[in-house]
Amino acid sequence: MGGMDIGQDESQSIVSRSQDSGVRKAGKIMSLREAVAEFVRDGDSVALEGFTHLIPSAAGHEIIRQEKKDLTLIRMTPDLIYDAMIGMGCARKLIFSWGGNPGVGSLHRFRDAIENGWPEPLEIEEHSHAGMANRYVAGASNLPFAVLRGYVGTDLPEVTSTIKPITCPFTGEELMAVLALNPDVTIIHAQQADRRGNVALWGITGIQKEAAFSAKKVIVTVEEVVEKFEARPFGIVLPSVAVNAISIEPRGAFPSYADGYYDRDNSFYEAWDPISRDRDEFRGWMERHILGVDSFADHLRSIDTEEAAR
Amino acid sequence: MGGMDIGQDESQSIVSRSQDSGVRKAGKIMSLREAVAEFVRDGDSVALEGFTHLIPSAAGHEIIRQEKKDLTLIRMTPDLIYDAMIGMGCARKLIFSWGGNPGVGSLHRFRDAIENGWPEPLEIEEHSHAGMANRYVAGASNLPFAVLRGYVGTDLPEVTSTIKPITCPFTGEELMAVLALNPDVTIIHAQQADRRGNVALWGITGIQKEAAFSAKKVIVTVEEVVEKFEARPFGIVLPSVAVNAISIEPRGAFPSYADGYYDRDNSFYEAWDPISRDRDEFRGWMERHILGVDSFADHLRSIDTEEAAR
Amino acid sequence: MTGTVEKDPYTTDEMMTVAASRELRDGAVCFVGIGLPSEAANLARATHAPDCFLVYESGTLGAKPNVLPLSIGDGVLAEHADSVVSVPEVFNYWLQAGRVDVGFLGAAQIDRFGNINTTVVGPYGDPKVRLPGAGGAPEIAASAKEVIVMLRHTSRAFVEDLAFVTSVGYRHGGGSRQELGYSGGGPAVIITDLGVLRPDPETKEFVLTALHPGATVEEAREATSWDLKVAGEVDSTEPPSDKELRVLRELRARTERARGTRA
Amino acid sequence: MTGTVEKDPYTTDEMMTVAASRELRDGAVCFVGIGLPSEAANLARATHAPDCFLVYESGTLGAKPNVLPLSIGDGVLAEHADSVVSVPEVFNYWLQAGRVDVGFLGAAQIDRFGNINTTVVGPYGDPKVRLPGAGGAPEIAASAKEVIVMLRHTSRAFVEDLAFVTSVGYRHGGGSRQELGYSGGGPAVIITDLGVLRPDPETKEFVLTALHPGATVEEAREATSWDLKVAGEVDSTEPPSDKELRVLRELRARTERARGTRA
Repeated sequence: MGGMDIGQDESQSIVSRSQDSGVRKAGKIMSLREAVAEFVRDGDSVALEGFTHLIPSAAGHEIIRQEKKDLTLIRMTPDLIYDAMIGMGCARKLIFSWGGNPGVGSLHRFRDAIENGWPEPLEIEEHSHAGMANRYVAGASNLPFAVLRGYVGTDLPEVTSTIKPITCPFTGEELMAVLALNPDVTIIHAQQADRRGNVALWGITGIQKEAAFSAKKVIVTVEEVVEKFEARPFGIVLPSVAVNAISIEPRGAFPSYADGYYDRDNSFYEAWDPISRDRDEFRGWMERHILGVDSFADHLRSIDTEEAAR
Repeated sequence: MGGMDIGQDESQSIVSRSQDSGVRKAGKIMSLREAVAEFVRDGDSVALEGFTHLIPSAAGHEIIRQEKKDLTLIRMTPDLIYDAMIGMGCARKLIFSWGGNPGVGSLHRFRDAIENGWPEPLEIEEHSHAGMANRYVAGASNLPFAVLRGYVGTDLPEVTSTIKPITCPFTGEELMAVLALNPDVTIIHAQQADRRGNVALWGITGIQKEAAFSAKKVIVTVEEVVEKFEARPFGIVLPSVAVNAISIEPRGAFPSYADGYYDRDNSFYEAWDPISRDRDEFRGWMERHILGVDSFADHLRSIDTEEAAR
Repeated sequence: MTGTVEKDPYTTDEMMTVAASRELRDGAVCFVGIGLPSEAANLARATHAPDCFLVYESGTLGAKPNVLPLSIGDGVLAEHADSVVSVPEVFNYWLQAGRVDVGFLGAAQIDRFGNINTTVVGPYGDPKVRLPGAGGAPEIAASAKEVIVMLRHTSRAFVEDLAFVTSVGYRHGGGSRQELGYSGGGPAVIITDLGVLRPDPETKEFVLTALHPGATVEEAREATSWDLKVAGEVDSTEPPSDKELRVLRELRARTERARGTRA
Repeated sequence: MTGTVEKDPYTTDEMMTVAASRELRDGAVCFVGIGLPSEAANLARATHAPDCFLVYESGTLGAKPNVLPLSIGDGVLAEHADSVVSVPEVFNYWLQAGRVDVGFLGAAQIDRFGNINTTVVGPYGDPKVRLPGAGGAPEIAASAKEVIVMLRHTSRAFVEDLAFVTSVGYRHGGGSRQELGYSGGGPAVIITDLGVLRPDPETKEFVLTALHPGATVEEAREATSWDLKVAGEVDSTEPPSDKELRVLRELRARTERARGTRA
């Protein structure tokens, strides 16, 4: 059932499920290969979040390289990384609210999986952004559900079983409840970690805090480790006790943005359209640039080399 | 019913209730006297929030000076300002979660009102901090209720009608629902406003954002108006469209803290104990230092003068 | 550069953007998506509505982008914003709370009552075309005080029956939307590349009320799968002014330059 | 300063604080209130538990105050904190989510099963003494993995029947707490000025398991309104070490100096 069985679990504490001893270990720095090998298991529900900013691309690649299977992939905006993971057969199910190549068009691997069952059938569970956001909030709060004003009159409740009506016990009003999300693993990309394992994000921080707090295990890739965080407008910090593993992956959000480090590489988003449109072309590209390299740094070099050779 | 009738209201939008035209006016700078006169009416539900930091004392005094009546006072931690307002007969009802003089002892006016009905009977509605915080969250979200894991097995649901059981539509689990809070007016104290009417708070920001967003009208007192906000760790900004009035009240949170401006005046908290213990002593002090002055600035001078004369 | 300025020709997309921008009142709180809505809102902000308060669903409040964002997560949205908050906060404390005056929506399909499909063409379980899905649209449709819909006028888009109701307009027309309990008023206007449609006050069916220069009623009827109602008097949209065109094109040029240096 | 150091006398409050601080394991996430719990937690942080992660209900996470806070909103809590969040977030994402290993509670009244009253003495509608109320206590009692209760041992506090149940301990004893569905384990220990009480593993009734130096079983029995059970072997609490006393007193002295300059 992946991440969907929350609330029925006998333990009501999110954190205690992933902790054997009473005292939590703070997040420790390890390679992304180790982190994915240790924390992501076949069949897990996995959320890679980042609302078009700070997309954890390096982690997506590592999951593909380690050929993880039967994952329930959770993400508000499945985009290039989920397109790649779906096309490589990592996913059994997708939980999402908007699946497109932002500013460019369709996600061809996502569409091929849903429309044609290639490379294998993909179960889907779809919500609105507000529904997904509140599902993470409920999960982070250790509640089995969240309530919102939405969905009424749409066809979504008919096709999505994790939306149900609920009545206000005070006013009698009917609203909609959505089941909490508690991924087995959440992976996010952040700008910085400090030596004690705290993690700093700034700019558009989206749903990352809730995605991390709702999960049983948390992996964070970062641009760099610094001695001390600077004050940044609207920055947030995830304390080390809320993080299981930190991996240093410079440019790990490529081709998306990392505020203060780099902007979106729009040409890559545009290039993804022809890369992903054809099954063989896609497969060949994946073999050359993801399966055939050892790390995200090598991936970046390999696409630069191909670009230069043109 | 003051702020408690939310959800039954025909309009479901918090904001539209307080707005006649479709387009919102941004917060404008006015004197605190004008702001309280314009926005606080007898019988209103009023939340003055600030979780022991940035307590809106100046605004509490102004409400006393304007002899507002029959208020439903809402505050997680009714402390010196609510003790004064209750003792002066402003309140018909108190909605709260912890009523004490923090670090010193009892709130004598609060106790006298509840234990002896002086100066008039005080209806109370009490919650835990978690319950109050989630009531504000629900109010800010335009939901009629919030859900939490709490209260079960305690005597609070027996005495507080705004706590009721609710069943998860997915898991069948029973949890507790609390009725949303939507004060007629919320007043907070912040460090700064800018010329466009945005408001900046930093340090411990507590429940102020939710208290403001849950209200129909929002008054903010500030230490000063600045050209531009600096980046502050964990600072928040309330955009001007979410604020109705801004009043400049330097030291307006005295005797509490205003991070970056002043620390708590602990001696005043200690002095409040004898001032408030006796009804006549209290009344006399209020006449000298609040009713008998024109502004909070005059109040501060008057207590300094009395202090110096000792 | 010369003394006299010739009236520039303009594209139908430019006309759509300009027409949408004119719908925005100054000071309005606008919930904006990427693409044409973002162009329209920023054009309004640069012309007649400098105090338009732009909210993007990624959590930027009072965004003031000097170039058009490439996506909802673009740093230009955060850079000069009055505040940046989390995604739950923007949906709960802003949109659901009724703080949004105007929301923009696009559509793959729309029906005569302004209900919208962005989910699927064909059966849900066996789709002909799988579309991106709901995104922020259902709650914009539910809670924004009014909604501006922008889409190109084609008979594939303006359909008799939606394959899937992703976002609610006036539902079955008449008072049927009100039964759902939403605080938002519903779609106030549909702006296409041919003209402008507004709802009949009673039936809530969308009626062609204006045509852009050069477009005809016949074209609009042909591009609509249902029997399109036409107002007794059809207005003619004022073409883009020199200023509107200049500001829009400068905005696009700035955006292109910025994109160029980024790749 | 001289070669030999005499054992200082210490107060019963100091003994309580030291005994509580020893309960904290290094690395534990502690939800701390103002007063004795804050002293105990910061003493632990300055001695055997430097990586104790202190959470105050005002939203400071990983607080590292160099002086004791005067109240929950004290700037010293935010100053060196790893993060500062809103009150809803600290209660929902930290306490309710089960991230807190140890919570501290005080009490006006406590019963043999560790249930706590901080609301009222006398009838609720016609109180003899109106107490401050619940604050953060009910959810600490519900959700912290374990709870440490600190209060002075008097027969007015250790009562047969609570006037009001504000926070749940082991309810009616035995397995009756589990029926409530809380994730927290309940009160692990009650530390008083006389000694230490721990719950019987089966009945969950609190039993006197240790006495502080100088205190007697008889004193503890007299200061308890119910028939206090005493362990077969009652330990004697190790008196405060020189280091514990020195660090605690330095902390208090720093705090006094800081208060002095503030008023």
